[in-house]
Amino acid sequence: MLDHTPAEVTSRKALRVNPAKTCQPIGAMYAALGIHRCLPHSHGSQGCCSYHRSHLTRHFKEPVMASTSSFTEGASVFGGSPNLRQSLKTIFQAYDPDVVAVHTTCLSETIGDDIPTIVKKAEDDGIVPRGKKVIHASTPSYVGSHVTGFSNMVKGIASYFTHPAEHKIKDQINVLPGYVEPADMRKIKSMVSEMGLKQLVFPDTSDVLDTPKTGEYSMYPKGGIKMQELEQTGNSLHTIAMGHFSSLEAATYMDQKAGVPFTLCDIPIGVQATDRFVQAVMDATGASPTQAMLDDRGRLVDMMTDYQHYLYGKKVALWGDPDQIISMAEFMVSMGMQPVYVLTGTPGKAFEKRMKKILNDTVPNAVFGHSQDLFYLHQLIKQEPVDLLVGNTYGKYIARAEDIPFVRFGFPILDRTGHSYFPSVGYKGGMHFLSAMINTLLERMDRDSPDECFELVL
Amino acid sequence: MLDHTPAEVTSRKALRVNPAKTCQPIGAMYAALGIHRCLPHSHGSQGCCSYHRSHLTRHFKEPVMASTSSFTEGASVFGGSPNLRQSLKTIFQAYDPDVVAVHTTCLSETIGDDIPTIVKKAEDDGIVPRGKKVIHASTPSYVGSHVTGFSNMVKGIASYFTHPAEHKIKDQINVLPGYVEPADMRKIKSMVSEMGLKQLVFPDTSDVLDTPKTGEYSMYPKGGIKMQELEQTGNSLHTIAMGHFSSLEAATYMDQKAGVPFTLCDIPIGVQATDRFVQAVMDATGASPTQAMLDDRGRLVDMMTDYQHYLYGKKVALWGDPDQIISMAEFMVSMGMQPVYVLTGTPGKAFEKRMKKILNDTVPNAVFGHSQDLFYLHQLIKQEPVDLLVGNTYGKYIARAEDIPFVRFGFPILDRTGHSYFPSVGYKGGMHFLSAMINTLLERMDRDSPDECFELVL
Amino acid sequence: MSDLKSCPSVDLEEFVDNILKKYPAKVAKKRKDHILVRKEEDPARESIQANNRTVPGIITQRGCCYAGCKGVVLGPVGDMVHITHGPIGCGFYAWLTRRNLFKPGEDGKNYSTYCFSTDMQEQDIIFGGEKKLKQAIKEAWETFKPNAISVHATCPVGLIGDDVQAVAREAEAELGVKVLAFNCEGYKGVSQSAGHHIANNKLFNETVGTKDEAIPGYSVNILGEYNIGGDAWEIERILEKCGIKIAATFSGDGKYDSMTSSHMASLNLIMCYRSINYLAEMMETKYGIPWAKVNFIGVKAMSKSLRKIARFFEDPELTRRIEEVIKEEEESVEQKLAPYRERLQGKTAMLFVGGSRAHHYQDLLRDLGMEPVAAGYEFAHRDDYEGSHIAGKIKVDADSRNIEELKVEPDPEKYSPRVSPEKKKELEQESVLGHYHGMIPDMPPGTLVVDDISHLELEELIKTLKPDIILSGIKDKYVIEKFNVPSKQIHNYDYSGPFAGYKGAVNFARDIDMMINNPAWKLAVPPFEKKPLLSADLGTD
Amino acid sequence: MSDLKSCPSVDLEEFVDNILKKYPAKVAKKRKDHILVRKEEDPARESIQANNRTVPGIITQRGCCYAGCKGVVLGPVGDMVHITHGPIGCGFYAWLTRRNLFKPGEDGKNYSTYCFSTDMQEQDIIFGGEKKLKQAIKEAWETFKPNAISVHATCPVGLIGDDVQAVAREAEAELGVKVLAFNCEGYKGVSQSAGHHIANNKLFNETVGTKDEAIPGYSVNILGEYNIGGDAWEIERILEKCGIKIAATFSGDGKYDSMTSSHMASLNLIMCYRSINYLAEMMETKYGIPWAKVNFIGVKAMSKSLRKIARFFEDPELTRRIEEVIKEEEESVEQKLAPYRERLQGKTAMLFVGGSRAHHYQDLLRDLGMEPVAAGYEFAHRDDYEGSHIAGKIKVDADSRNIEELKVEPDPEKYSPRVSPEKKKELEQESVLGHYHGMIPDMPPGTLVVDDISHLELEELIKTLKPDIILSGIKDKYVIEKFNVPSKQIHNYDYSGPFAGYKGAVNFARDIDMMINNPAWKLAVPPFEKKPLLSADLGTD
Repeated sequence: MLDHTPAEVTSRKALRVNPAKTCQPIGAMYAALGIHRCLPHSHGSQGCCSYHRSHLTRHFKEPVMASTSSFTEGASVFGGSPNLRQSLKTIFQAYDPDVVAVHTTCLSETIGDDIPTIVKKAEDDGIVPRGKKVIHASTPSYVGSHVTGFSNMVKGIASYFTHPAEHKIKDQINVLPGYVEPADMRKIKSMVSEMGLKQLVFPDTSDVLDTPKTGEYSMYPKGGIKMQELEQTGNSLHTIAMGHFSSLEAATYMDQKAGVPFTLCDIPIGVQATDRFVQAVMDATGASPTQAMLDDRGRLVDMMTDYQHYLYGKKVALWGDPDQIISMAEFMVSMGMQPVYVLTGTPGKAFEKRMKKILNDTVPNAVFGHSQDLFYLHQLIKQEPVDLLVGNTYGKYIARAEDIPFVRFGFPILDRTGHSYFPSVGYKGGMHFLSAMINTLLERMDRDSPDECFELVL
Repeated sequence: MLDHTPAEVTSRKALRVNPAKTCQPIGAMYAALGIHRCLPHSHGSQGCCSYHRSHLTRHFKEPVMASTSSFTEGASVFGGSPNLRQSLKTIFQAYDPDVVAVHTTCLSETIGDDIPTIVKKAEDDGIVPRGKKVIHASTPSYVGSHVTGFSNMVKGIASYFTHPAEHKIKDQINVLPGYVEPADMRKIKSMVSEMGLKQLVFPDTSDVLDTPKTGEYSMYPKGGIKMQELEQTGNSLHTIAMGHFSSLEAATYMDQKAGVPFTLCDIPIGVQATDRFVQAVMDATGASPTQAMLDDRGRLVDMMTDYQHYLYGKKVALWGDPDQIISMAEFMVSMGMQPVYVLTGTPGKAFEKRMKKILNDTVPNAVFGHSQDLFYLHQLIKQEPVDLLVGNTYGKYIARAEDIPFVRFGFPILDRTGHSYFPSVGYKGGMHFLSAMINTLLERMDRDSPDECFELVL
Repeated sequence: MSDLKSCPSVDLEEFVDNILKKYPAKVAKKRKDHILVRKEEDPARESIQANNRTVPGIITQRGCCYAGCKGVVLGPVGDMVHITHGPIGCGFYAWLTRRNLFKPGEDGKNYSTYCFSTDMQEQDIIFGGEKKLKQAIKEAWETFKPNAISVHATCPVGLIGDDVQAVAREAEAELGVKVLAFNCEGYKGVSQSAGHHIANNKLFNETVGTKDEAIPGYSVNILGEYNIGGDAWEIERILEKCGIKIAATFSGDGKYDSMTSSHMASLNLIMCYRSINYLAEMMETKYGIPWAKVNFIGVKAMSKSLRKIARFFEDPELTRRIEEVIKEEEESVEQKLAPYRERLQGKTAMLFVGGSRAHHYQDLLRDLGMEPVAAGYEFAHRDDYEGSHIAGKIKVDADSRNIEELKVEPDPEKYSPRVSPEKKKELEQESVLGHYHGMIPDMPPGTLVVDDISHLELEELIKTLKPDIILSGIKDKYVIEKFNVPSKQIHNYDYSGPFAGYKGAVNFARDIDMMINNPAWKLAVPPFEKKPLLSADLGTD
Repeated sequence: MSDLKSCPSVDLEEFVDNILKKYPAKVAKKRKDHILVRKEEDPARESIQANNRTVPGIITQRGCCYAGCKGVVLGPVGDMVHITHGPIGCGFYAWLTRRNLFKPGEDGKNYSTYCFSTDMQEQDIIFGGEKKLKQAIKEAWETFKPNAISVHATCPVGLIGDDVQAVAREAEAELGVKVLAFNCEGYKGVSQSAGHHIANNKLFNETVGTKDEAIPGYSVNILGEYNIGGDAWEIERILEKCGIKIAATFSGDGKYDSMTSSHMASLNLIMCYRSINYLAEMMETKYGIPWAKVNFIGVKAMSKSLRKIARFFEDPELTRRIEEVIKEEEESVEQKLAPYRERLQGKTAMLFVGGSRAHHYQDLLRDLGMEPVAAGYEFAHRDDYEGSHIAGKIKVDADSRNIEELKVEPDPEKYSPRVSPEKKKELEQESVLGHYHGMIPDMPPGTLVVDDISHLELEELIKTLKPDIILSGIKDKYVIEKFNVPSKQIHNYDYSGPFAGYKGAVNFARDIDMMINNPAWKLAVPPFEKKPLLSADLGTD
C-alpha cells in the first residue's frame, strides 16, 4: 500500500501528489444547495458538474441536483453566453427553481465569461421568470480550493440578497455556519434557537442533504434558507461568522453593505470554540445559554477527563479544511493530545498564524502548513509515526500502509456513515466526535494487547 | 483466548460458565437511582453493595451512591432488623435523601427479613423523618436476573407511590422506559414531550448517571423522578410500559391498584418498535408525532437502505437482556440481517415466544433461548461462525478468540464510551446504533480486503 | 402497440409526449429524437439520435472528455503515473473513484492509489503551464520510476495553448521513459465518448505495437474491460480454464508492457464497444487482428461469447474444452441462481448508464427472469443502439468533427491476417467477427429507449412506469431510491462484484435479490398516516 | 500542632469534629476512633482503631469476605478453575474485574477469562446446593481439566448449611484433582480482610508444602503481589536481573504448581502485608522460612527492598550484583522522572484504599516530590497502621473471632531454619526480617489518618483540604473528579501500569503528571458565568 512513497522528503516544485483539497466549484455547489429551492448551476463543461455531483453524492448518499452549461468546443472558443442563456431557459421551465446559483469553472473563467452581464441580459430578455433569481459566484478552479469556492458562493448569496436596512431586529442574527455538515448546521441552529433568537442561517443544507426516505422524492427538499429570509439578512442585529476561510468574506460584505456588524468565530468544534461561539451570541444579543447547553458542555468535559488516560499525549496527524482543523487542533490540545502534523491543502497564511497560536506552546515540534498534500503528510509519518489519523477518507491508504488507527473527519467522507447525521460542532457534537476518537483508540489498544493484557474494563 | 472452550456442546446441569446475566439487586439499585434524591440501600452484606456500585460505576463512569446494611455474622444469625434500623438512622442524618429504596439480597432473603415490618417499625419509632420515604423491593439473587430486580424495584416504586385517583389528567401519561440507558430515557422523554404530553417517567436515570462536570459535586443530581411526581402517577390517563421483562409488573400493578390502563410496548429500538411506541402514545392520548420525529424516522429508513449491501444477510450473534434484544433482533430482521443466535441469561419463556414470532419465518435456523450463557454462545459460534457480534462487553473475548467484529450493546459496557450518552431508542437512536454497526462492518471489510480490493468509496 | 409491455395501461407515446411538454419547445424537439418508443417488429426499422450535444441546463448523467480518457481508458493502467495537467479538481475527482481494481505485476509497480496533478494556479493560467508540466513529469519520474507516464490536459490547458505533446516528447527524450500526452480537455466532444476516442488514438499510435513479443497459444486481447469489482479477474479465470491466454486487457488491471505487444495476439475481444471499437478497428487494419464483440455479462451471454472464440480458433480440442467449461460452470451457476430467479421472475428493470452496460446487463437480467422495460445509454453513439453496421453512415456533427480520425494502413512489416479472407467473411456473416448488433434488437416492442436521459425524464419514468429496479449510476441512485425503487449502480456495482462471467452472475443475482426483497423498503411510509392523527378525546373519567 | 501540614489555615481537629457532628451521636463516637490527627512527634505514641464493623448505612468503600478470598487471593491463580458456589451475582462481579494479569505456563492452562458459578436458584436455596456443587465440579473438571479447582461459598451457602468442605473432599477423591473449598461467605468478618485470612489458611493447609521440589539458588516467594497491570512482571524482571529466583508468587500471575512447593524457598517477601501476613507467619513456624516486609512501589523503596534481600542472603557477589542493578536502574529512572518531578513538586495527595497500597504509594509519591497529607486503609488492621509489633496486642472482637486462627507447629520433617537464630535476631533488630513498621510512622504530624473512610468524610476532606490528587478506588473516583480533583485508582491503576519497580515508577509519574496537568480540568467551569448572562440591550439603531 502506497509502497512508492519514500520517507525522505525531496523538494517538489510542480507535482501535486495526493491532494488535500479540491477545486472551488464543488464548494460553491455545496453552498448553493443550502438555499431553499435553489438549483446550483455549473458554468463550464459537463464534467465539472458531473464530478461535483458524484462526489457530493458519495459523501452524503443523497440526491445532489445541479445543472451545467454543457460547454462544447464551440462555447470554449466563442464564449459561454449562449450556453448560459439556454441553460436558464431550460432550467426555469423544466426544473422550476426559485434561485439558480451560477458558479464559474476554470474553463469559463479562462474564457472570461462575464456572468453578471449575461444574467442581466437574460433577465432583461425575460428568460428569468419574475420572482425568480439568478445569483453567481466566481470560482475559478485554479485559485484557492473548495473552501474558497464555498466562501465565494456564500459571499455571492449575501451580495445578491443582503440589502442595507435601517431597521435592525434586535433578536435576529445572521449565522454563517461555514463549510460544515448538515448535522452541524442543524446543531448550530438549534443552539441559537434554544437561546431564544431568530436566526437567518446560510447556507443551510440540513433537510436538503439529509432527507428522510418516505417513498416520495422532492427535487427541492424542505431545507435551506428561503429567498424571503435572505432578503431579511440586512435587518439582522449581528452576524456570527464561523471560520475565517469559509465565512469571513460574506460577513465582511454584509457589514460594509448593510451595516450588520459581525463576530468572526471558529467553527464551534470542541469546548473552547463552542464557548466562544456562545459568548459571541451572548455579547451580540444579550441572550443566555440554556441549562441544557451547559449540561452538554459539562458532559463533554466529563468525557474528556474520564478518558484522559487514552487521550493525553497521543500524537495525531490531522488534515483537512482549515476552518475545521483549526478548531479540531485546539480541541485536541485542550485535552492534552498532540496534533504533531496539521496540514491543509487550502492555501492561506491565516491558517499558519492560528496554528502557531494553538500549537507553539503545547506541541512545540508540530509541523503545520497550508497548501500541503497527503503525500507529504505520509512522508512525515514515515519519519516519525503518530498514534492516530484524523482526516477525510483519503487518509485510509496511509492508515493501512502504516497501520495507524483512523477517525474520519472533514470532507469528503466516502466510506463510512454518520458524518452528515451526527454533528461535530457544539458541546454535544464534541461528545460525538470524542467518543469516536476514544473508541477508535480503545479498539486499537485491544487489538494490540497481547492475550495476557487484554482487558475487560477500560 | 478462551482456548478451553470446545466446539462440541455437552450437557451442563450445574455449571454456569460465562454468564449472560447478573443478580437482581444491581437492577434494583439502578432503578432506584432513577428517583430524585433517592439513596438505594442494599440490605445484605457489604460486598453486594460494593460490587453493584463498582459495576455500575464502570459502566457509567459516574458516581453511583448507595448504602448497605453491612451484615456481619451476627446479623446473619439473628436477623438484619437492627442493621436496617441503624442504617436508616445513619442515612437520614448523614446523607439526607428524600427516599431510601431498600432492596434485599440472597442473604437477607434467606434469613427471611421482613422489610415492610421493619420499616413500619422504624417509621413508628421516628427513625424515618417526616416527609421522607422508605420503599422496598424484594430481590433475592437466586431468582431471575438483574432485569427481574429492576422490574421488582419499578413495581416497588409504583406500589409505594401510586394511589388510586378518580381524576385522570387527560394529557398526562406514565412512561416506564424499562432497563435502558440514561440517554434512552432522555430520548423517550423528549419524544413524548414533543408530542405535547405531560409525562411521569420512572425510573429516570438521565441527569443522574450522566451528569456534567462543572467542578461541583452533588450527591443527588438534578435528574430522577421526584417524589411529588410519583404521587401523581395514579392520576395519569394511561401507562406506556416498555419491555415485558422490565416494565410489565409495575404497569399491571398501577392498572389494578389505581385504574391506570397500560399498553405494553417493546423497548423502542428500531423502526417498528418505535412506530409501535408512537402509535401506543397516539392511541392512548390522541397526540400526534411531530414532523421532526417523522423526519428522523425517514432518515433511519434511508440509512437502512443506503447501506443494505453491507447489512443484508449478515449473520449476527446477539445476546443480552431480553427486552433489549427482542427489539434489536426485530430491528435487524427488518433490514434483512440474520440474527442466527439470540440468547439471554435472564430466565423467562416469554422471550422465546417473542423470538419465535420474529425469527421463525425470517431466520428459520436461528438458535434462541433464555437462561443461556456466553460459553454456550461461543460454542455455537465455533460450530458455525457469524459476521458480527452484538452484545455487552463480555463478548470481547469471543470476538478476539474468533476474530469477529463486535458492536457493544446492552449492559454492561465497560470498555467503550458513548452508550450512556447516545440513545439506541427512537428513530434517532436507531440511526446511532445502525451507524455503529455499519461502520464496524465496513472497518472489517477494509481490514480483510487484499490491497488490490481496498477501496476508497464504500 | 405502444403500450408498455409489462404495464399495458400506459400508452408510451402519450407518456413521452407529456414528458416533452415539460421542456421549452426547442428543447423538446431535440429530446424527441433521443427517445424511441419501440413499436416495429423489425428492429432494423427503428432509429434513434445519439452522441449529440446535451441541451445546456438539462440535468444529464454525462461527464466530459477528460473523464473518458483519463478516468475510463487510461486510469486503470496501474503501473503508469497519470498526471493530470490542470487545476486540482479534475485529478482529484478521478482519483480512485472508478473502482478499476489493480494488482501489480512482478515489478511491484503500482500507482493506482496515487493522484498526480500539476495543480495549476492562476499564474500558470496567465503565464502558461508548460514549464510546470515538464517539471512535474521530471519529479514524477524521479520519485516513482513508473513504467510509463501519461499527461492529461484539462479545460484551460487547451485555451491557454500549452503544447502538452511537445512537453511530453521532450520529457520522454530527456528522461528515457515513455510519456503519452492526451489533449483530452473536458469541453471536447459532447461526453466522455470523445475522451475514449482520443485515448484510443494515442494508445494505438504510441503504445500498441511498440514491442514485438510473440504470444504463444490461443491468445486474445480483451478490449473495453475495466475490471470494475474484479470483472477482469473472473473473465481471466474462465478463459484460462478454457486454455485461452489473455495477451493484454485494455485496460482493466492493465500493465503498460502488455499493451505494447498486444498487436501480437490472435484476436481482439470487445466488451465495451463504445469506448474501444476505434482501437479494434485500427488494429485490424494495421496488424490484421480481427475483432469479435463479446458480452461476458450474463450466463448465456458468457457461454455464447466463449463459443464465438471457439468458432474463431476452430480447434476441436479447444472447442471441446470450452464446451466442457461451459457445461461445468453453467450447471454450478444454475443451481445457485434458481432460488434467486424464483424471487425475481417477472420483475421489471430499467437501465440508464454508460455506453455498453445498459445493453450488456439486459442479458443478465433476462437470465434471472427479469424484464428490461426501458434502457438507454449515457454517452453512446447510434451504432451502440442500432448496430455496428451503421457506424459508417452516421453524420458527424460539429462537436465530434474535431476528434481526430486516424488514417490507418496495414503495417508493411507487422501486418498479418489471422484468418483467410474467406473464413473471415464467413465469420463476419455469422456475426462472429466484426459485428455488434446494438441494443435495439434486444429491446422488444413495447419498451422504451432513451438516450442521454435527463433527470426530468427519469423522474417521470419512475412515477409512471414504476419499475422494480433501475440500473444506473451514482448521481441517480439516491434520487431513484427516494422513490422507494432500488437502484443498482452498474458503473461501480455498489462496491460489490465481480458481476462478469459465471460467478459474477451469482453475485449480481444475490445483489438484485437483496435490493428488491429487502424488507426495509416496506418501512419507508410511516404507518401512522393510515390512522387519524387526532383520535377522539379519551376523556378524564 | 494540628494544622494541616500543607495548609496551615486548617485546624485539623476542629475540622474532624465538624465532620463528626454530621453523624448521629453514636456513629460519631465510633468513627472518632478511626480518625487520627497526627500530632505526636513520636509516632509510637499514636494509635487508631481499625478492622471494626462499619456502621450500617454509612457509605463505605468496603467489600466482603468473598471478595477478599476469591477476588483478591485466589482469583489471580489462572491455571485453576474457581467455582463460585452461590447465586450468579458474586461470580459475575468477580469475573475479570481485578486486573490481575495472567500468562499461562507451558501447559497452556488459562481459565482467567472464564467465570464459573453454580448459579444457585430458589430450589437450591430451599433444598440445598450440595448436589449441584458436586455436579458443577465434575463438569468443570471434565470440560476444562484445570490444575486444581477452588470452591467459594457465598452468603446463603453458610445459612442453608451446604457442607462445601465435604463436597470438595468427595470430588477430589472421585476426580483425582485438588479441590480447595473456602467458606468465605460474604457476611464473615467486617471486610475483605476475613476472606484473605480464610484463603491464607486453606492455601497453607492444603497447597503449600504438598510437593517437595528443591529450588536452587537465591530463591524467594513473593507474597501479596497480585500482578495488577503487570507489577509482578516488572518485579520479576528486576529480581532476575539481580540473580534472585522467584519460587512462587502469591498470587499474581499465579500457577498452582509453584505454590505447592513454595515452602522450599529461602525467604518470603511480603508486599501486601494485610492480605497475606498469616501465610508468612505460618510458613515461618512450620517450615522455618523467615519473612521480610518489602515495598516494591517507589524507586527508593524498591532499592531499599533489594538491599534487604542482599542483607539476608549476605553473599558478596549477590550484594555486588544488586548494587549494580540499583545503580543502573536508578540512574535510568532518575532521568525520566526529573521532568515529571519538576511539575509535581509540592503537590498534595491523599490515599484512601486497600490494606497496604495507601502506605506503599506514599513512598512513590515522595519520590516525585509530592506530599501525602491524608491517608487511610479500607480494610486494614491496627498493625497495618501502627506496625507488626502490635499485632499480638490487638483485641479480637466478635466479628473477627469466628475467623479461624490455625494452630501451627514446626513440621517434623520439613522444618528447616534458613538462618541461624543469632543472625535471625540480628536481622529482626535491623527490621530486615519479621517486621513491618506500618503507615503511621511515615505520616508526619499535621497529616490525617482515616480508617474505613466514608463518603461523607471524603467529601469534606476534598472540600476543605483541596488536595491535588486522591489515590483511591473505582467507587470514589468519579465522585472525586466531579470536584475537579483528579483521582488515580490504585486498585486497578486506571488500566495503566505496571507501577511497581523502576519502570513502574516512571509509568506512575507519567500518569500522575497527565492527570494533574491535563488542561481539560480547567474547562470544567463555564466561562460565561464570569459575565452577566444578560448584557445591555444593543438596540436596533
